[in-house]
Amino acid sequence: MTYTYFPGCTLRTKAKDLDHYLRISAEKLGMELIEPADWQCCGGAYSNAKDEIANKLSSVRIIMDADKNTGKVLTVCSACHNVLKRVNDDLKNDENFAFKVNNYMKPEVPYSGNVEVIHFLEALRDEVGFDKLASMVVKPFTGKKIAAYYGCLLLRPGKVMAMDDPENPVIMENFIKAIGGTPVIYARRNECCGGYAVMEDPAIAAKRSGAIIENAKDMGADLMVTACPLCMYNLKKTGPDTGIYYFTELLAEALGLKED
Amino acid sequence: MSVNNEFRPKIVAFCCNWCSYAGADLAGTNRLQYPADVKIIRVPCSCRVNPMFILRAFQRGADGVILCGCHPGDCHYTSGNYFARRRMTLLFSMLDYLGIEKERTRVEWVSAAEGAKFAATMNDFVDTVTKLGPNRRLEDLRCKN
Amino acid sequence: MNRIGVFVCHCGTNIAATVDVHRVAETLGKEPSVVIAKDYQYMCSEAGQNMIKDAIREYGLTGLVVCSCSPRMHEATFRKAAASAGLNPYLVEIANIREQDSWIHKDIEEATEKAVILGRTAIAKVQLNTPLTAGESPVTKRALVIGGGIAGIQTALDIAEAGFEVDIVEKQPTIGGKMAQIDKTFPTLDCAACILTPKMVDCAQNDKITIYSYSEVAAVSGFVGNFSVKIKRKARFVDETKCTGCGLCTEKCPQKKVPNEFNLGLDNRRAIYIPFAQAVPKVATIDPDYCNMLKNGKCGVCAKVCGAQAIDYKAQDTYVEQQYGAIVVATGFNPINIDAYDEYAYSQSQNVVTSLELERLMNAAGPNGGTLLRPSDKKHPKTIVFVQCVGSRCDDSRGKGYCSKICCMYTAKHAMLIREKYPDTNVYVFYIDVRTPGKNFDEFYRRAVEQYNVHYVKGQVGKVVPKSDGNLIVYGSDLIEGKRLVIDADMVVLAAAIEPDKSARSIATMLTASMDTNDFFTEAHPKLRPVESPTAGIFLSGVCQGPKDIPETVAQATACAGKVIGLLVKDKLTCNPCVAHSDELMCNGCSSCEKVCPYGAITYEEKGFRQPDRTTKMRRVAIVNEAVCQGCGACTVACPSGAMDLKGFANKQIMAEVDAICL
Amino acid sequence: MADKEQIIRISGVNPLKCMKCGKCTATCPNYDEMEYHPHQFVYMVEHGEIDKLMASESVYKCLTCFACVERCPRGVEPAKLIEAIRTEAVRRQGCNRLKADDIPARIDDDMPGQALMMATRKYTR
Repeated sequence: MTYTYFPGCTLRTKAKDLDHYLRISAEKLGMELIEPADWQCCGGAYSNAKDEIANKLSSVRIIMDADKNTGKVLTVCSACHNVLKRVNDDLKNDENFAFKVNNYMKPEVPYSGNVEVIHFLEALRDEVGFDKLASMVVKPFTGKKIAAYYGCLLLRPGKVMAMDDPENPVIMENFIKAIGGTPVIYARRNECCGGYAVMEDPAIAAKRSGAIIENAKDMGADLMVTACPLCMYNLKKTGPDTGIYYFTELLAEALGLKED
Repeated sequence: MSVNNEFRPKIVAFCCNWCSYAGADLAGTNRLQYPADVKIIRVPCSCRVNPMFILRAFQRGADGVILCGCHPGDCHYTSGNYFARRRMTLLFSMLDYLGIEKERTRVEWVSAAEGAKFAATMNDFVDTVTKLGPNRRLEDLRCKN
Repeated sequence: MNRIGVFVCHCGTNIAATVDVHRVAETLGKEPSVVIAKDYQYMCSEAGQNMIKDAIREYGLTGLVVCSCSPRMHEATFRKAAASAGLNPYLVEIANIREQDSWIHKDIEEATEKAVILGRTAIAKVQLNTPLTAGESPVTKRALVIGGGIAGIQTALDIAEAGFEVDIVEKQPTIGGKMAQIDKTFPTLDCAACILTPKMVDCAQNDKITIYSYSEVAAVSGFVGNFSVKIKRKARFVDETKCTGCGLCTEKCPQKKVPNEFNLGLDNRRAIYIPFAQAVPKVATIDPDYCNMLKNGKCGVCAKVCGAQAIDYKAQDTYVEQQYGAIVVATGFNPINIDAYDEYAYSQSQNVVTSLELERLMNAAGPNGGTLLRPSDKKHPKTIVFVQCVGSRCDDSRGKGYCSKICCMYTAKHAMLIREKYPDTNVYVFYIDVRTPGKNFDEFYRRAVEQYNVHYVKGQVGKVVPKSDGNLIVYGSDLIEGKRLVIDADMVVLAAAIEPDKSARSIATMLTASMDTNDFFTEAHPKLRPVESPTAGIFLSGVCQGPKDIPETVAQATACAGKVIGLLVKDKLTCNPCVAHSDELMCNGCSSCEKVCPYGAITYEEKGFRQPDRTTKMRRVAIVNEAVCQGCGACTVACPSGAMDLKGFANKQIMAEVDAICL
Repeated sequence: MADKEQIIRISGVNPLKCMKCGKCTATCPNYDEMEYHPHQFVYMVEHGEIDKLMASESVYKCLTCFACVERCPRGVEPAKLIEAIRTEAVRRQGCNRLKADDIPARIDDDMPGQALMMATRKYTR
């Protein structure tokens, strides 16, 4: 299992934990991560406007680079994953976009359309397998009620992201089961935390995140896990003592890799 | 005949009576347009279409031939469309060998309820054949009095 | 020498608006062998037909071409007209210049040119037509009804009433279908069981009707008038002839944790069970997935308590073969699986239920004995939100593109019944449109609003958030007020779309009956032949053809029975004369044709042929059984010697059509 | 004058597909912050009232969380329409919603760079 690992900018700065615990867990699980030497930002947000080509080019570059080696881009940040997966989908299915991009980038070999953008959770599910993961757990979260927070970027648009059922996802819940915890199902797990609107008005993020935390706690959650640095920021800012972790941190802890 | 030199292809469409011909009728009932270049020959089943008919069409100057039948598993005669599919696979590979572009022949499954699909298929096929230009490879002038 | 008559129909303006019909008639009139060419406003009218008949007599026509609508519409009409004027009906060809010309083109020049070519093609073909005579085949005077819901029951009763034998095949242990699960019916609010169960009993008692319950159709062969059907009778492990339906076994069975499908899993039944009190046949069935005796040989309680000694743990599936003249499809519907619509939290909360589940919750024979209690904590709900169109009218991969038709009315019924019984309950109905066409339907809906004060809100619910106390926060648009409502509800009821039963697809394949993209059976004509499949001898009853409510279903079921009776009263059916025929002089007996024939219509015979030297040589040649051949033409292409040909669609005829098109 | 066709073209959304059920608005997490709600965006674009929408604060309140896109029974995709209007507004006004000078006041030590990056994409040229 070899992947081109794309950590993304935030994982180098504010979300070092998300990255660090992923790397040590991946090694333990037998996943080989190749980090391209000179990767650039994915672009941050996918532009929905059909006439926006330029700001998708950095993602195109990452995908085309992966095309030359492993053919599999591994991501973990929800935002990077969303952008890369959707740009990859455009390259495969939007003829007009692909044509313009090829014209501009002039790659030596045209994009094969074979690159897969894979989220670390998907790799855990499909390549490692939750059963195998469970068998490797040394410090299970037995008795812990853990609420998975998906947010919006991982699941939507469902047809493109295709990670799981966008309204009734199970991938994080199955991950929680694999590390010995008890998943808590709550309705707002796939609602937005407020996202980038925190720059527009912090009150928006506080309200959105507050409703999510309240819902998770009401349904009995002890802990919450997320895959997204921005969700983490908004949730933590709103409910500092909620117990919110990156899922990779719990993974590393369950595997006995977390230094105390 | 119109005098402009824009190429309009001659397309022969064989349609089975139960599904595709009814689908074509439905396209009509719903007023879904497709080019007048398509002329339909009604046959009881797609398996009635002898590869000879298709060769004859090309010999006579057709630019494209399409065969439409019921969806696999839905044939009115249980298995006719499977025979048709197998026969056409052989014929088309032979035509390909002879240098007749693969795009000039096609097999499509269109049910009686798929008027929209019928029209879309015909539009696409005519478009494809028009782009290829006239077919002269098999045309036999002796056939033309 | 051919003498062809050409008649071009205007079809009012349907054809004439886009096709220059005079020019078509004039041009085709100049074709060699055409002796008369005319156009007329409505060829199918009596005057139009008379024009054809007169021409046949006057000009001694040898062939007739009508340029008009699709042959699927009026070929029979013109053939009949020709026959009445003394011309063999199979010397008539139709050029389809309406559905396949005037209706799909706008340019008059192009459409006219195409009409001429289509006319020419028909002329080319008709010159090679030969007079054909249709044979006859006998009719088995027995009908099969697939599905024992209200549609199947009504059709069977009506056919039996006319004196014909009818068999009902029902895959469940009892007949009754969805109607048996419903509490009250709209718009009269009479009890569903009270009007359905007498009909179920009538079926059981009618000596013309045989019920094969817990059975499935396994294979179908043959054709109209002569179907042969294999019915699989699933092992019930209870001898139907011995079981008295006392129900003792169903009380003593120790396996109590089996989800009760009749109550949609809202409560449990035993491993041996009778679905409901009025089941027909009222006999027990053992569920092999749960029975300990069948699974590991450890139990046997039911056999011990059965006074009638009806239990047979060693029972096997059995098969029955039966002949039928007609087959009725009445396979019905199911609500769709709404797991994909989890923004409504159906999978997250027991208090979010489907409308069919609500029927059971409100039914006196249901899990709560008719008291409406919410499933999570058995409390009386005080606020109930109904959500319409869950999966109906959806242009996405989750739902169905069509309107399920019955939801508006049953939701009004539910809302009304709840307000009637529990006046302290707040009831909201979120609707996109309220659709109530039907006798006394809109009046019924207005009563729900005006008399029962049900809150109808124009808008849709977007999200349901369950709370730990079992309550539900419902977010819904109120488009009239222009705001969003946030309702703290005790229960949410989802009007799930309905879809054809899953078994319908395989049944359609067995019957070679066509279906639409939603798996509803296609009717022979959407307006004029609504209860027949395009496949002769197959008839449609109930929701298998499209969503409908009970009164419509019963009306269609009876109409369907009428069509079946019309077929069964005939002693002989006219066969399709367009069948295969082998030229024995060219046939070399290679068996290629026999191998592709789906009907086994081809046999071989050793036949003597006179040789030039006046000796007789014996040779094996193919013989087509014309009563069995359905005229698909598979054999004609398989034949390497060109001996096999199809009457009415002969090689030469089709070649002539190809030539005419490519000219 | 804002052009309806332009909005339809860059969003790829066909407002005529809307059957006016209001589900987008019902499911919008940021309903309370908006003057015009998702279904109104669709309806007003259909009727060419683009200028009103462009001038409204609502275009900056949409979280682009795609709840409305995912749940719309007719596949209308209101969020794409809103983004097209916002993009057009930002492009036209020649001004950025998010001014460089304002940024320092809005960020703190914990805020991930991603927030700034996304906001820049959504709010500026």
